[in-house]
Amino acid sequence: MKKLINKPDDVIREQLEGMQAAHADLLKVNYEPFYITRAGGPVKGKVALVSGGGSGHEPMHGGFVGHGMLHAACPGEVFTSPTPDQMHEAAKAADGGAGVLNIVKNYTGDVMNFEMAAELAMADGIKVQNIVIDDDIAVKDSLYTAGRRGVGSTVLIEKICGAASEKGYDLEKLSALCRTLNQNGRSMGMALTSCITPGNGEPSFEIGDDEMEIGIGIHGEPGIKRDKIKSVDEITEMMTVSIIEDKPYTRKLKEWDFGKNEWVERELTDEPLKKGDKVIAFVNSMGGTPVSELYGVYRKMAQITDKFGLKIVRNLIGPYITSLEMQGCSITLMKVDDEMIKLWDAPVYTPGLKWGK
Amino acid sequence: MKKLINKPDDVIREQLEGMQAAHADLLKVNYEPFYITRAGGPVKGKVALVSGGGSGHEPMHGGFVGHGMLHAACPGEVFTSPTPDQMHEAAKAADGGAGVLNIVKNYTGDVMNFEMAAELAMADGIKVQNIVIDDDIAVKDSLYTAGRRGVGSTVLIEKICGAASEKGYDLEKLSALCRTLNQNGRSMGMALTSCITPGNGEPSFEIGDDEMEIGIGIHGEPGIKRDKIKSVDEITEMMTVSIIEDKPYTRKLKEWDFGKNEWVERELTDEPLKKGDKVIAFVNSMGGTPVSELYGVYRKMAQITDKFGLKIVRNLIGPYITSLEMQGCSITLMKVDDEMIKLWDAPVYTPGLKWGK
Amino acid sequence: MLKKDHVLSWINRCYEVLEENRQYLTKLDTAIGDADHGNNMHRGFKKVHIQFETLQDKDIGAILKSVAMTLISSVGGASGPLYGTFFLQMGTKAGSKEELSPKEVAQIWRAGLEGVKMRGKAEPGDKTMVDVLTPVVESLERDVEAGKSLVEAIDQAVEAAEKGVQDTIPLIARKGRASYLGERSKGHQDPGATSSKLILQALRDSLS
Amino acid sequence: MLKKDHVLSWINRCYEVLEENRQYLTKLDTAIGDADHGNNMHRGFKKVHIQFETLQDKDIGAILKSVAMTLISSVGGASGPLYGTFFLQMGTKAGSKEELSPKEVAQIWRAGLEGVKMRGKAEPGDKTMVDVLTPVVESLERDVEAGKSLVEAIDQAVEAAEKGVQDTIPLIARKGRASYLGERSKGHQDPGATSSKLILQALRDSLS
Ligand SMILES: Nc1ncnc2c1ncn2[C@@H]1O[C@H](COP(=O)(O)OP(=O)(O)O)[C@@H](O)[C@H]1O
Ligand SMILES: Nc1ncnc2c1ncn2[C@@H]1O[C@H](COP(=O)(O)OP(=O)(O)O)[C@@H](O)[C@H]1O
Ligand SMILES: [Mg+2]
Ligand SMILES: [Mg+2]
Ligand SMILES: [Mg+2]
Ligand SMILES: [Mg+2]
Repeated sequence: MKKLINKPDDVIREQLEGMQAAHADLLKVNYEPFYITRAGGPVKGKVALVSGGGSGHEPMHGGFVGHGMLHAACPGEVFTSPTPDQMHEAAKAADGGAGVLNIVKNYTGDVMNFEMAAELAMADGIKVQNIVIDDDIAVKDSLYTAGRRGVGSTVLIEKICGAASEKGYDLEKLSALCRTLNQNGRSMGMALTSCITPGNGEPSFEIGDDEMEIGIGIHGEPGIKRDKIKSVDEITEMMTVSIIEDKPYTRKLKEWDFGKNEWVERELTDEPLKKGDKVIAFVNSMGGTPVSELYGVYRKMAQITDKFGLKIVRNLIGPYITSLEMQGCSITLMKVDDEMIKLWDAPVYTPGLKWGK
Repeated sequence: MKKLINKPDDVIREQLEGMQAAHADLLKVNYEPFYITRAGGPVKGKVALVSGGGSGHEPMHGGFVGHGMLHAACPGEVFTSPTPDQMHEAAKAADGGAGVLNIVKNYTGDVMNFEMAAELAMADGIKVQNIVIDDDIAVKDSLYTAGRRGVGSTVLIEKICGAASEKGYDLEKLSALCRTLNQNGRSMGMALTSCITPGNGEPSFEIGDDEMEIGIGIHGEPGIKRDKIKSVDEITEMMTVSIIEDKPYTRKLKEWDFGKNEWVERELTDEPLKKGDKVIAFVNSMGGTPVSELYGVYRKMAQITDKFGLKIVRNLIGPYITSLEMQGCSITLMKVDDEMIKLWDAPVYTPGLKWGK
Repeated sequence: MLKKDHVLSWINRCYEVLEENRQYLTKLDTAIGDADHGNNMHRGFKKVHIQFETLQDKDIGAILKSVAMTLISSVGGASGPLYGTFFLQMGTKAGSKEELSPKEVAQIWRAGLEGVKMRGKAEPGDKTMVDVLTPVVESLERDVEAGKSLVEAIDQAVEAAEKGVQDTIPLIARKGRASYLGERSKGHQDPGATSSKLILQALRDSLS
Repeated sequence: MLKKDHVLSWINRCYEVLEENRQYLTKLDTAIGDADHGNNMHRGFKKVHIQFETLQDKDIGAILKSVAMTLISSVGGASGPLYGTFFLQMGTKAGSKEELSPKEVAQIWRAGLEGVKMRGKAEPGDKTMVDVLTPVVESLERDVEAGKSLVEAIDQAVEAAEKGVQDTIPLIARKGRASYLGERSKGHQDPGATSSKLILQALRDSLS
């Protein structure tokens, strides 16, 4: 296992200590249990945006805590959902009186743990909503699976909703924005190599020297199919066209109903991208792929979106939602309107994403 | 070879096309010969900051073209210095009438090519200075070697000098700042894996599963010694202490003498860091190491600089000067004064580095 | 009768068994999941083990609820809330008893199973722990109804669990991470089903 | 006499030889450099090859200078300016001749060598191309002085080049990238010395 670490059991804590040492101006790490909040304490009167998930996807989520993005993040063990008590403590620490929006990636563990956490926080009188992100089109149906995974869209959503919170959106409006953005975003990923979790020390899947894995998530889990490595043009075309031609996707997602005071399932249908849509294009490295190769992906992707009549209005290129040191990439296309673009352009000041002031 | 590329011969051009497509608002790519300038054309009355070097180190240098940093960059073939004609054209395109400062990393090829380029530009009546960056303490002497390599300091220097150019420093003052920053910076790198250049398709060096290479540069060349992989604490301690305890380093570097109108060798001595010094700490990924592990490095590094009485006033953590997909990291410590800190904090708006506005 | 001491030694045995099988479970999760199930379960029961002293003075219900809370706050992933709910419902059903009749043992397992199904929405055949817990509970209920001793009933249930584990192999996963693999999940044994079997075996061990 | 046509076929032969030895040179550069020397030289002479037509009407000096400019603007790295300067100085020394006497051939090689040394500041023993070019020039000078024919003199020089290449193996590099390796550069053959030998061999080939 080739990693810059000490003992595998200490990895999370020590890396958090490093973050704390490096970014004391931006964030504050709590160690028992693990969560990260903004350095300045809760932001009065603004909805607190909280996210979390397994570690190993850095900079997501901890690196997105700061002005214009998250108010708190809960890191779990590597590739393992954090626990309700972390999320509950984080919600309490981040709540500025206007409630908490949990951004939850759609994995069985994350969804269940965040539900329990929301219940605990609501028992404390904090207003909480959970919005589940499920944008990975590699997962085809939701009837015979746990549903589409939450991947690349999460980063874009955390940025845009973060700006909306700064702008004063209330919990309901922010939840609606978050839900719409999730419905507007579609992603697909692939890997050239497997990653190795510190706990196991061995590749999460075996893969030949001339093979790639298509439709992977972000947890070192095998994808939906194995193939011979192709050229970046072929790979990018396959992914981009899959995203663009993805059919309407219908599934049920749980949200809290503040009227009925219980979890309800909302049936939602994501409509495909269509000619003339404005999109944010996000080309992401799985961690081990250098940015130079991402530009190779971007080049082909832009040619294809062009051909389909999509208009890329903004982009993000780099390692933002990773799988440890895995080589590979993902593409996310998210339809946006003018308000969303304005929110995207708004200042953000976090360890992982910075612009404006 | 596991890479997201098409034909190896087309890699540079295609990745530049990708950059152009992604960042048309920030930069303009010229293809015959290859160079990158700011989208807005030359900046009138400001010294043009130009750099360049082999490709494979992205985002450096092309990703650092933009407001507050470089005015132009010349990408060579992978790990191969660009040619004088590229640099000459880039200087002509970037010159805003106040002259050109070439930031040259100390490699035999880069130095010779940039010298020839400066001569060509001067023949056109453009005022040009070359400042050579040599901060890699893994190279011990300059008498029996080509001298210390230019590595991590380059990134920090491009940022700080970029801000100084915006602020209106003239060529002489900017050259002096650049020279001082180079003398103030020290770096060291290590690798866990070798990278593979697209042209060769095979690892640049063989390395065992339990081995690491210490004192590597950024070109997939072997380092100064091979060792068993150690813990991140041990590796970081070794690198940080080496940097801090590095002895005064004396060597001659060529600069243009505008009085004598010829190249002269300046003997320069870099003084070691000392207690109380303010430093910018830069923990860099060689490309394949995820940011999470860099935080593990940062943690230990900060403990050690603390013990030595150095004060880290700013930091940079991430993949900024890379060796394709190599796993490994480097540490740079650069002594700075208040003016330099102000320049560091000044707005920068490039594909690879962004803050302020 | 299942005495409080049995419950305590069961919990302790769970820790031992999950420590022994940490790598085995993780390996199963590598094939069709994200390679952490053994680590997750081990982390949780190690925490339980460390706090073991604090369980001594509690009644059976409180012991099980306390185990549940520890699992919930330390396991994470899917198995954390699921096993957390499992022990929570068991504890709630057990109440402040100091010993349980065979019938009550069957009842608390039923409560645990229903909790898991409520939380995770999995049905038998989805290739999850429910594929072990369901035949186990049915076997227990059948045997205590038929008047068998607790040990006999649990021996039978262990056999049902073993069969349940084997039966997950040909299934296509429809819940949890393995479901992403679709057809490719066939031919692999479910890690959570396997840990459920181990937890039952630990109960059996605590009785001899 | 070295006729203009010989020079043209030399340049063409350089391209062929460097194409054949591309991987070999890169492999040598992998051991003690950055694994690009073969690719660099090949890229440069391929460009020369593509523009070959444009050389036809030129005199020897202009041909060599034109090759120099192409190498400078396409090779990059250390070898680009070095071989660029080498051919530039050769061309300057040759002037607008249509053929060169053996003595003049030795003179242009001397001019090329001095250009390389001026540009790169390497001395014999530093483990660079200078370790081949120096004995080659000395051998040429000795033999043409002694009145040997051009072919005889170059045959001798090829032997000196081969020896020069071998002699780089035990050296510790003190210039260029290999110098970073210090002691570890021992035992490896210098890539640039090897390409210098190939360029001389190409000249020999063009005469037969
Ligand atoms: N919805 C569900 N209902 C019941 N059991 C489930 C469900 N989803 C997953 N599981 C069980 O959880 C196990 C995986 O647990 P674990 O690996 O610890 O969590 P994660 O999948 O979050 O990594 C699976 O093998 C399966 O038995
Ligand atoms: N200062 C120098 N003087 C003469 N030859 C040199 C010098 N530095 C390097 N060389 C030659 O250049 C060769 C390497 O060329 P190449 O690999 O193309 O360039 P780079 O080292 O920039 O990658 C070395 O093998 C050596 O023979
Ligand atoms: Mg998991
Ligand atoms: Mg090179
Ligand atoms: Mg798992
Ligand atoms: Mg080389």
